[in-house]
Formats: sequence, structure tokens, C-alpha cells
Amino acid sequence: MSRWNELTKGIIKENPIFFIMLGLCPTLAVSTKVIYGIGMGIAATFVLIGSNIFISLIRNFIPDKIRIPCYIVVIATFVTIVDYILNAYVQPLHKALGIYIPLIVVNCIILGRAEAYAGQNTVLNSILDAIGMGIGFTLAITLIALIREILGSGTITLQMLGYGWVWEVPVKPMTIMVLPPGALLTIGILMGIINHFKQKEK
Amino acid sequence: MEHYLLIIISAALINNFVLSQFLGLCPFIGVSKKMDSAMGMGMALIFVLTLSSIIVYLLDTYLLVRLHLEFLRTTTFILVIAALVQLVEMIIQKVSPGLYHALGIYLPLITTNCAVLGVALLNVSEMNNLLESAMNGFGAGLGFVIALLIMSGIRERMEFSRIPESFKGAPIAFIVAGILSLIFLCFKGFAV
Amino acid sequence: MLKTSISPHIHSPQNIEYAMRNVLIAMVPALLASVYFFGVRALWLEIISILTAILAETLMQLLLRKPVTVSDGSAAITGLLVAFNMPPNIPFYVPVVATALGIIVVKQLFGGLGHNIFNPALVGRVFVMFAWLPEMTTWNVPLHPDWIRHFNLFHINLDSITSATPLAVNKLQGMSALVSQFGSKTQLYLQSFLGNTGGCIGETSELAILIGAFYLFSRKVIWPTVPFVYIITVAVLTALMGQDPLFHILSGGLFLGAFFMATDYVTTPMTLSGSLVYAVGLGLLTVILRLKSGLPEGVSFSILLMNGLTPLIDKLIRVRTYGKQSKRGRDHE
Amino acid sequence: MKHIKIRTRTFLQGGIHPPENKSVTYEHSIENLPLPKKAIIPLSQHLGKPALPVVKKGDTVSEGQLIGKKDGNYSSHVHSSITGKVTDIGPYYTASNVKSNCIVIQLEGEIKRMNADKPDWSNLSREQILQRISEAGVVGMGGAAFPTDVKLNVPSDKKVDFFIVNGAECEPYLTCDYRLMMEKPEEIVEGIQIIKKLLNVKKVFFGVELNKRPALEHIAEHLREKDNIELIALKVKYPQGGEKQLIKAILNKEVPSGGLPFDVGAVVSNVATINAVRDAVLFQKPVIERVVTVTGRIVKNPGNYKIRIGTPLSDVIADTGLTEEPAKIILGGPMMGPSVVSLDTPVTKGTSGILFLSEKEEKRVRYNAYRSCIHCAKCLMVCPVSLNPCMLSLQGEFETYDQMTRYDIMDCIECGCCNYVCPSFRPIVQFIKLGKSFLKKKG
Amino acid sequence: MLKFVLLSTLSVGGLGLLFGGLLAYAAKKLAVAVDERVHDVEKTLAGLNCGICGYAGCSTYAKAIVEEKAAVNLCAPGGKNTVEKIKQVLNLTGDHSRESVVARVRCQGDNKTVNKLIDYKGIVSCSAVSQVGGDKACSYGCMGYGDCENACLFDAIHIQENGLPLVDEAKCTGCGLCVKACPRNIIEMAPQSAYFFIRCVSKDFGPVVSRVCKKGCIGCNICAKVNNFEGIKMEDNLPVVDYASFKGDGTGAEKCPTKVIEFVESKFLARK
Repeated sequence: MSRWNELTKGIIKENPIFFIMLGLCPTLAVSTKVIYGIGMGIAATFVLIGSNIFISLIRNFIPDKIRIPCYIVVIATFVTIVDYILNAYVQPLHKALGIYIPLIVVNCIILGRAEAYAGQNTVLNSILDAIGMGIGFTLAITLIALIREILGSGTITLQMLGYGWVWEVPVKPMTIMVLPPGALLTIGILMGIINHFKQKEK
Repeated sequence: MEHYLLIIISAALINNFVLSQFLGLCPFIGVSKKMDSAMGMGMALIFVLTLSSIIVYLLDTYLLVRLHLEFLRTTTFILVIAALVQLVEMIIQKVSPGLYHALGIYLPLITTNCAVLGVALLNVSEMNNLLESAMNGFGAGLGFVIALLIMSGIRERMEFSRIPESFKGAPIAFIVAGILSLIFLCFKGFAV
Repeated sequence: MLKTSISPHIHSPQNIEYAMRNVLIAMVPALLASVYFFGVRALWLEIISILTAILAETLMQLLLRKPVTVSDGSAAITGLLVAFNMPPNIPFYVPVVATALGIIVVKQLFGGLGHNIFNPALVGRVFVMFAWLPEMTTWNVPLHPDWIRHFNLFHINLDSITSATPLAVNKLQGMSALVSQFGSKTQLYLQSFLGNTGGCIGETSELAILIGAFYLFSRKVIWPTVPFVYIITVAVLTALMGQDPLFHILSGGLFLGAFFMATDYVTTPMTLSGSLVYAVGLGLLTVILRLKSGLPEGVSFSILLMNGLTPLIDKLIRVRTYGKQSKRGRDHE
Repeated sequence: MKHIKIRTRTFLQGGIHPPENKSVTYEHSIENLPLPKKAIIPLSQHLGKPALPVVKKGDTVSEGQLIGKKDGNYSSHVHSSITGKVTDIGPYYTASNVKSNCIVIQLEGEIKRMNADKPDWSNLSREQILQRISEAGVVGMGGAAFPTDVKLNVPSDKKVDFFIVNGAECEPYLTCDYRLMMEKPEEIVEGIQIIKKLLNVKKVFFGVELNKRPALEHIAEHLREKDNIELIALKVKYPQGGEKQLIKAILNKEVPSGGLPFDVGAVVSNVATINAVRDAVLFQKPVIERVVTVTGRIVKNPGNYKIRIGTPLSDVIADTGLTEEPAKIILGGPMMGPSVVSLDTPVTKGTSGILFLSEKEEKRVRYNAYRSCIHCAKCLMVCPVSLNPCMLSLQGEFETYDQMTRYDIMDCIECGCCNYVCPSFRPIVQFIKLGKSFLKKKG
Repeated sequence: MLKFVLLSTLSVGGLGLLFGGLLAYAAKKLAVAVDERVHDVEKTLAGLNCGICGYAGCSTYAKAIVEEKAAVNLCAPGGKNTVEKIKQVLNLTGDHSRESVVARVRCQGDNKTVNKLIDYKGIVSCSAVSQVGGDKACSYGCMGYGDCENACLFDAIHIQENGLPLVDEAKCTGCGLCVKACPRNIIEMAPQSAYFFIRCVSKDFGPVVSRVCKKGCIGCNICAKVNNFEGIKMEDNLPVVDYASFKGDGTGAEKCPTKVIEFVESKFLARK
């Protein structure tokens, strides 16, 4: 298995959201604006990389029985770090993401990669895996956010702390799309369409 | 009294944890295939949510805040919840096998259920007192049960539907959840 | 060559097409009333919705490689029901989106006619309601009957005054404001019954809906149990809550909902006792939503919520089989 | 109606009113059909084990001679219906549409006439009566073909209080029982006396549907006060002729699930069976012929014919004539009778009618293009045993047969009411039959 | 600062110690016996208790795999590795101890050979059509509605254009599901090494068979005679081959007047 493969598999082939269906809660909750989606993606990727490195480093020292609690502690530490960094430097994002930042702890992607990958592989591979998965997660969440924001607010927001741009899209915004039902319907239909192409491939 | 009732209704219907806050979505999609397991899961969740809300409140007020260790909240909460759930599971398994088969087997699912941590964190951020925390936890569990039961009923019926192949399973479940969430929007602005 | 099949070898002439055709016929009085009160624009809304429904169903069935069954009329019913649930001055894209969503997502993705869990028209309506709340809550008073003299099929602008629906007035200002608006209580009842009030185009005229409903009863397409239990429950509960029961049953979408949407075959319980539970639940929810929630009207939501509960009701409420001791059968073997 | 008090009753749950179409043969009195040139006599015309052949190929048999011996208790004797030569013993299509062993007899030789003296049966013992019924090979002639001697031989631990005569004939088109009641009331009443003695019951109910009012009045004239036979007029409703529904209608009792009528102290018999019992007990005459309604809009000479058992359908068609090619031929009534695949299919003891449907009539049933269930619940309303045919058909469609027991599939009587009303033309009965056979195979 | 670090370490450590100890104690005190295999399977799962499999947690799913034969590919976080591991644990990779069998279709009555006798209306499946006696002229032969194809979990049997099923021997695992599914018992399980097959199941007499099917067995019993009834005998107008004891060569197949018998020469030679 090549290193390249390790990196890219998470982006499409094993995309955590659409194909493995992990880590849905934050995906749906914060995908009201594109920038929130990207922010969440980066935060999760950071935690993913950090915890994957750490866990693959200590994987030989943890007793098998209590590995999950140990992983959780490691992840929780990284999550707290992210939480505080965001609060310090990107306050609007921190406010928008709210409790979904600490909830990264129980995001199945991170625990899942820790258990299924980092706990059994070398540090380098784990980093590549984490980056790939992180990018996949970020892409998926951004895609959903893009759809929801265009339909729901008629804008594409790539602006944070005064940097970046906001595009106006000439559609009549449907408020419902930025409300919870919009998120669920969007991901349902998206998943169905992706499934359709996946089945066609076979 | 009305205040507490409002907290329960708010957590159960208006801000339903699954349908409007997406907390606990994975088991919601996973365990809602059969009504029996939905019921067991729901009951177990009500129990754990109420219990963990109380324990976490105590932990937060008497340890973390006293010692000014608020930054440890995430870490300690998840640790305590995980341990608590496992303990409860073991106790039930030993004390009452019948109850264990009805509820206990769903307990492991709850550890990594974001609803539990979510309620704990929300309680802290909203500065609820002990009773309010417990009620909030109970209400959240109740809301989860309601949503899960409706969902499981619908999915049992969808077993006999000609759903397009690519929409079978999770996609159609999300669409149903979306429609349910749409319906639950009617409880917004509810006044007792 | 001899033909063969399993018995029975004769069949009742009532098939899906029969039922759907009769429902469409039964909706004609309400359609006429809507045009009478809200002008040509109402007619165009209805035509556009029906066309969207038929188009969406055909496209979706072609896309899913299923036999195209628009001719059974169920799509047309959905389209018409969506139109009935629109305010008169709504932009035309709103019913189009609502109908398309109802047909494509709520009906065809669930497997088509018979497999949908929720009423497609109502989901479409509720969806657009939260999508374009301002448009969906702007109501017009009915036109002066004189408009028919200047009849013009393409006069689609509705230039009458906007006003709140009676239910909204009742919720915000109380019953006395309504009575003074209409002159007397009798006038209020009478105008509500005839349909000369603000509201969705198809729901205001209770008289027209009743005519259609009795046609359906006489054709044995629907049974009167659910609608009447529903309406009676609403009356009793509103009376208990200190409201005017007659006003509550005559205003809003209660009749349209009770007779045309709560009686939908697909989304309602099957057993008699189940449908009683369903009807009482509908009444309860409607009254709670009307009086306690932030919305003035709750018929659509109560029907949808009870649609969601229907599989549970069907599973839990069973009839005792001939020759069996207990009702539950061997459910928990 | 003189001294006889007639009460009108029916069962409440379910039931349908299909077009009766009895007028086609309503006024046609019973006629004899010519003897067939070849009789194909199935060894299994009854519920239970097939009879064992006691003749060989090439044997000469006479009319009424025993050719198939019953195999065990749940079986029945089979007799030759014509005089002739056995030409073949082998698999042929029978009414149940599976090939099963039949004895083929070619018509040959003289026919002996039976003596017509009326003997006295009153000093026969219970065992003797049962023996004669058994030897004559009498089975239920309403359609189910349950061996009558087994039915009337009620176990000693069960108490039978009522004997119910089934003159409901609820199936559309059929009039053979009606004609029998019109033309042989005395014989039927005598048959009832025999069975009354056999079962030792005090009370007999005679149920006739109101669309056969002349028969009701005709029978009433032949009843005497001391017979203790109560005539019951039944409101017209299908499937009132079903045992369970008739008991519900007349006694307002329910046969427990999986049980038999004598569990509620009742025994039910069809009028044609009673007539056959009388012939068997009085004259020791085996069942070699029966009254069959040959009907349908395309039949040239529809009517009620006395047809020999084993007469192939092609012979019947040759004698009664058809105006056009039949699209479907049904043995029995249109609601429960099977449609045949071959014109060689013989008339058996359980064949109450032969119905010919034209292309146009057949087209109204569209099981080949059935659609999704729309949950209209009409089937629930018409089901006479309060089942949920909707769920059963869905489970059949999605092949989740093992869940079907939850919906009491085994209690289905396959009357076809649900199927008749289904607006989606779903073959519900077929789904249920498939489910039943799957579950039986599984055990 | 040091005090702060110390405090946090102590509290997390203390909590960890407390609960760790409690759990360890509980695990000893409250232990409940579990099937070893369940334990092994559980170890291979991802252990997240995420519930995506639809079961209540990993141990429940493991139990379901072992006891209820749940599908092994439901653990999404574990992915393909887990599936392989479970298969190893359960030894599902294949059992080669006895001679494997493959499904054999015993009918040659394709759509051209056997005519439709009747026009059937109703559920389209073999078991349903056989309820009304079948729609083809032969009442023993294949109806071609594909119950066997639907029953096969391995994609190994397919109805061809001529209306007869064809077994893909490479894919067939010999599970026998198609045999159970066929309402007319046309499919049989024959040893892989068998080479002499009677491809007809009609119990009708010769004339009846030849009237409906040109490729059906007329019960002439030549094949049995040729082989001196060794390993082949006649039952109900049909030859029955006992694959274990049958030693004959292809003469029987050659002599068959309606060419009902399939003789696989390569297998015959291989066996020799």
C-alpha cells in the first residue's frame, strides 16, 4: 500500500461522512455557512492529526483493556486545546460552533481512526491517514454547507474576522435550508445521489 | 413547577435533541430499525441522561469550579460519563438479567452518544441548578425516545416500501428525520 | 389458451383510479369556491400546481425506471391540495416548489403511491411555509363578487387588501375584535361557513368542502368516522378551553384537512379503533397548536405528526382475530 | 310459512356482496347429463390421504364398484361411476391443478338399475350408519370435501348440541344446493333425521340465505313441529356458507382458532352432503354422481346437471355447449374455486359448479398488473375473520414469510373477500397461500 | 502555576484512578460468563459502540454474528479489515473436509421446447405459479420464473434467455438454497466429480412426455439396461443415478433416444 493511497483514501473512497457515515452531528449542525463548515473541518482535522500522532506513539504502552478510555483522554486534551485556541483567536467562529467544539470528543471519526488505524500503524502512516480523513471530512462538510448556504441565505460566505469575501447568489433564499430540517433533507438527498453513482460504478 | 415542566417540554419537543440539535444522530439512524430496540435504547438513554446530568452537575460545581479547573470540563465529563455508563451496565447485568436484555445492552451505545456529553455541556453553559439539570437531562431523553419511537415505527413500515435502491437505509432515514424535524418546528414558540 | 389465476376470479369495480377520480370530482366545489372568492389567480395557482405534480411524477418515474402511473390521478390530487393550501397572492414559484418537493421527495423517493409515510401535499406546504414565511403568511380578503363581470383569464394580479385570517385575529386580538369586524356573531359564522374570509384559497369555503365530502361518502370512497371525530374533538376541546367552538371548527383549514387530508388512505391507520385514536389525536394536537403555539393554525402540522405516528398506531392497535382469545395475537412470540 | 318461526340473522364482521348472477341457472331444474365415454376418477377427491387403487389396468368394473380403498381413517372410498374397463392408472390433472393418480375407465357394457324400494333405517345402530356412510365414500360436497364419516364421528369427549344445515350457498353463480332444496326437500329432511340420530342432538338449525326465499318456504312446508328443526333466514352476505361464519351467524359463537366446529358444540353439513348421506344409509348407494351447476354467460344450455364423478370437462362442454371460447374455467364458485389448466380435468365429489368466463369477464381481474398497497384498509373491513390482509400481502410481496404468523395467517379461510375489494388488484389470497405453504414447509 | 498543573493532574488522575479502580473491581465482582467466540469477534470490531451496525453496541453485534448469523460487514468504522478478521475468527473461509457438491438443473424444457399451456395471471414466481399447476405444458419441468436465482446468495445461478437456469459452477458453493427454493424439485446437489446426469424429472408416461417435450425422458430404460442396472435404476418412469456407485461410461448417453442424459467426458476421464 503506497503512502499516497493512505493519504487520498479518506477524501473520496472512504469519505467519513458519505461513505462510512461517521461524525454526522457537527456536520449537520454547523453547516449553515461555508466558513463554519471549513472552520469545523480544520478544527476536527487538527484534533485528528494530534490524536493520531499521539496514539500511534503510545500505542504499544497502553493495555488493551483500557485503550478506549485512554484514547478518549488524549482526544479530549486536544479538543480542549482547539477550544481554547479558537476562543482566543477566532472568537466569532468559536461562538458559532458553540458546544459542537467540545463535542468533537465524541465524534466517531476521531475515535474511529484512533481505534481502527492509529492504534495499529506507524506514526507517519497515521499522520497521512489523519490528513486524508480530515480533508475528506472538511470537503464533505463544506459541500453540505455550500448547498445549504446558497439555498438558505443566498450567499457564499468565506469571511472571518474581516478577511475574505462574501458572494451574493441570485436566488430567492429559503430560510428552511439553514434550519435543522434543511440539513437533514440535504444530507439525505446527497447521500442518495452519491449512493446512486457508487452503485452505478459497480 | 411550571418552570420545570417548561424545561422538560423545551428539551423534549421544542429543542428536540436529535431533530433540531443533531445530538445523538448516529444511534438514532442505527438503532431505529426495530421498535423493540428503539424502546430499549430510549429508556436506557432517559436513565443515563438524568443520572449523568446530576453527577456532572455535582462534579462541576464541587470540584472543577471550586478548583478553577474549568478547562478540564471536556476531559473530565467524558471520563466520568464513560465510566458511569460502564458501571451501570455491569451492575444491571449482574442484578437483573431481564432488565439487562431490555435496556442494559443499549448502554454501550450511549457512551459515545453526543447527546449525553451535549446535555452535560449545555447544563453547564446555561448555568442550570441541580434540579434544572436533572429535568433538562430527563427532557432530552424523553425527546429522544419520542423521536426514536416515531422513527422506528416509520422504518418498520418502510421495510415494505419500494424505495429506490440508492436511497435505501441511511439516506431515506435522513429524509424521514428531516421531515420529522420539519414537523417538530411547529412546537417553536410554545407557551405553557 | 386458457387463463388461470388463484381465486377469486371476480373483482369489485372500485379500483385506485375510481377512488382518485372521485376525490378529484369531490374537490371541484372547493375549486370553484376558491376561484369565486379569490379570482382567476386562484385558478392559475391550481393549474400550475397540478401541472407541476404531473410533470414531477412522470419525470421521477422515468428517472427511477418505474412504470409511469400519472393517469391514476393521485399526483393531480397532491398538486390540487398544495394549491388549496396556498394564500391567494403567493408568487407562482412557491406552489411549484412545494408540489415538486412533495411529489419527488415525499412520494417517489419513498416508493411512490402507497409507500409514502407523510402526506406529500402537506410536507410541501409546510416546507415552503418555513422557507418563505412572509409570503406564506400574507393573506388577502376575498374579492368583491363583481370581479366576474370583468372576467379575464389572464388577469392574474390580485389587487385586494391584505388582512389577517380570522384565526390569527382571534389569537392576537381576541374574539371581540373578530365579531366587530364581521358585524355580528351570526355573520361571522355564516361568512366563515360560506368562505367569505381570508385564508388559503381552498380552505375557506366549508360549504364547498362539505358538498365534496358528502359526494365521497355517497360513493363509499371515504368513511365519515375520522373527519367527524376530528371535528367533534376540536369543538369539545375548544369549548373546554373557553373558546368559541363553532368559530374554531368553521375557520382555518380544519374542514379541508379533516375531509381531504386526514382521510388519505395511505397515511392513516387501518383499523377502526386505530383511526379513532388518530382522529382524537388530530383534534388534540390541532387545539393545542392553535391555542398554545406560536402559530395561528395547526391543522397541517397535526395531520403530519399523526401521519408519523400512524405506523406506531397500526402496530400497537390490533383487532382480535376470529376465534382468538386475546387481541395481541402472537405478536411477542 | 305456517307454524315455523323464521329468524333473520347474519354475522357482523366483514363480508361482501358480489353480484350474485344466480339468475343464469336459478330456474333450471336438475337434469341428467349423458354418461361420459371415459371417466377419469381421481383417487384423491377428499381431504386427507389418497385412496389406494384396488383394480388393475384391464379390469372390468361395474357402476358403483369400489375401485379405491380408503387409506387410514382420514381418507375416503372411491367408486367407479360407470361400467367399463380400466384403461389406465396414472397421473392426470385434477381440480387442485396438480397431477395426481387417477383411474381411467372406458365406458363399456350394460348398466344395472338400482332397486327403488325405500327401506327403513330406524333400527340401524350408530355404528352401522357410520359404516354405510364410510362405505359409500361420502365427503363434504360444499367444496372442502372433508370425509363425512370422520366429521360425523364426533369424539366421545366432545358434546354436540347443535346440528347446522348449510343451505347458504353464498358463492355467486351457484344454484345446485338451491335446486336440491327445491326438488328434494323430503330427502333432505330425512337425511337430517338420520344425522340427528347419529349425533344425538336435540336442536337442528337450517340456514338458508334470503336470496333463496322459495327454497326457504318450500322446506318450511315439509317440516313438522316435532322435527325440532329451526329454519333460519340469513341475510345475503358472502362468505356466509363458510362453516365458521355460519356458526357465528346462527349461534353467535366463534370456533376457536385451530379448532373444529364441535369445539363449540356444533356440526355443520351442506344440504348436498345430507342428501348423499341419506342415499348412502338408505340404499347403500355410493357417491358416483352429484348435482353440478354448469353456468356462465357463454354457456348455451346452462343448468343444474346430475353429473357422474370423473366426467372430464370436455364431455361437459360437449353436452352443454358454449357460445364462445372460454377464457377461464372455474370448478366451484368464482370466489374460491380453482381455475383449471386442462380440459381433461374431471368433475369430483367436491365440484359444486363449473363456471365458464368469457374473455371480457376475465379481463376485469388484473392480478398480472397488481400495484402497491395503498393501505386503504378495505380488506380489513371485509375480512370475516378480522385479519389484516394488507399486512399479510405486503409481507408476502417482500417475502418475509416468517413474520406472517404475527398476523395470524393460519386463521385465514381464503374466502377472497379482501382480494375482491382490493383497489390495487393485489393477489392477496395467493400471497397468503404462499405464506401458508412456506410456513407449513418450515413446520 | 505549578500548583495549577499539579491540581489538574491530580484531579484528572484522581478521577481516572477512582473510576479505573471501580471498574476493575466491578469487572471482577460482576463478571458474567460470555461465549468465547463472541469475545473473539468483539475484539475484532472497532469497539466504538457507535451503533451504526444497527445493534446495541459492539458486544451485542458480536453476539448477533455468532448466534444469529448476522452479516459480518456491518461494522463501518472497522472497514474491510474487520470483515476479514471476523471471517478468520469464525472460520468462514471455507471447509474443505468433504467433497463439495454443485447444483445441477434437471430439465431441458426451454421456452422453445415446451410450450405454454395456459395464460397465468398473478404473482410472478415459480412457487406462486406452481400453485395453479404451472403454466407450461409439462407439469414437472422448469417454469423459468427464477426462484432459484433469487434464492442464490452467491450470484451463481441465472435464468437464461431460453427460460432455463444455468449454474455457474465456479461460483456455486453447494449450499442447497436453490434446491429448497425450487417448487418442482428440479435442482439437485450432485458431487463435483459426477459425470452422468439425467436432465429430466417427469414422472409421466412416455407418450405424455413426448407430446409436451421433445427433450424429455420417456422412461424407455435403455440407459439403465446398457449399464446393467449398476448404479442406475428406474423409479416412476425415471432413471435414478447413484453417483457414488455408478461406474458406467457414455454409452447410455449416446443411446438415449431423446438425448436427456448429459455425459461430461472430461470428468469421466479425470475420475478414471
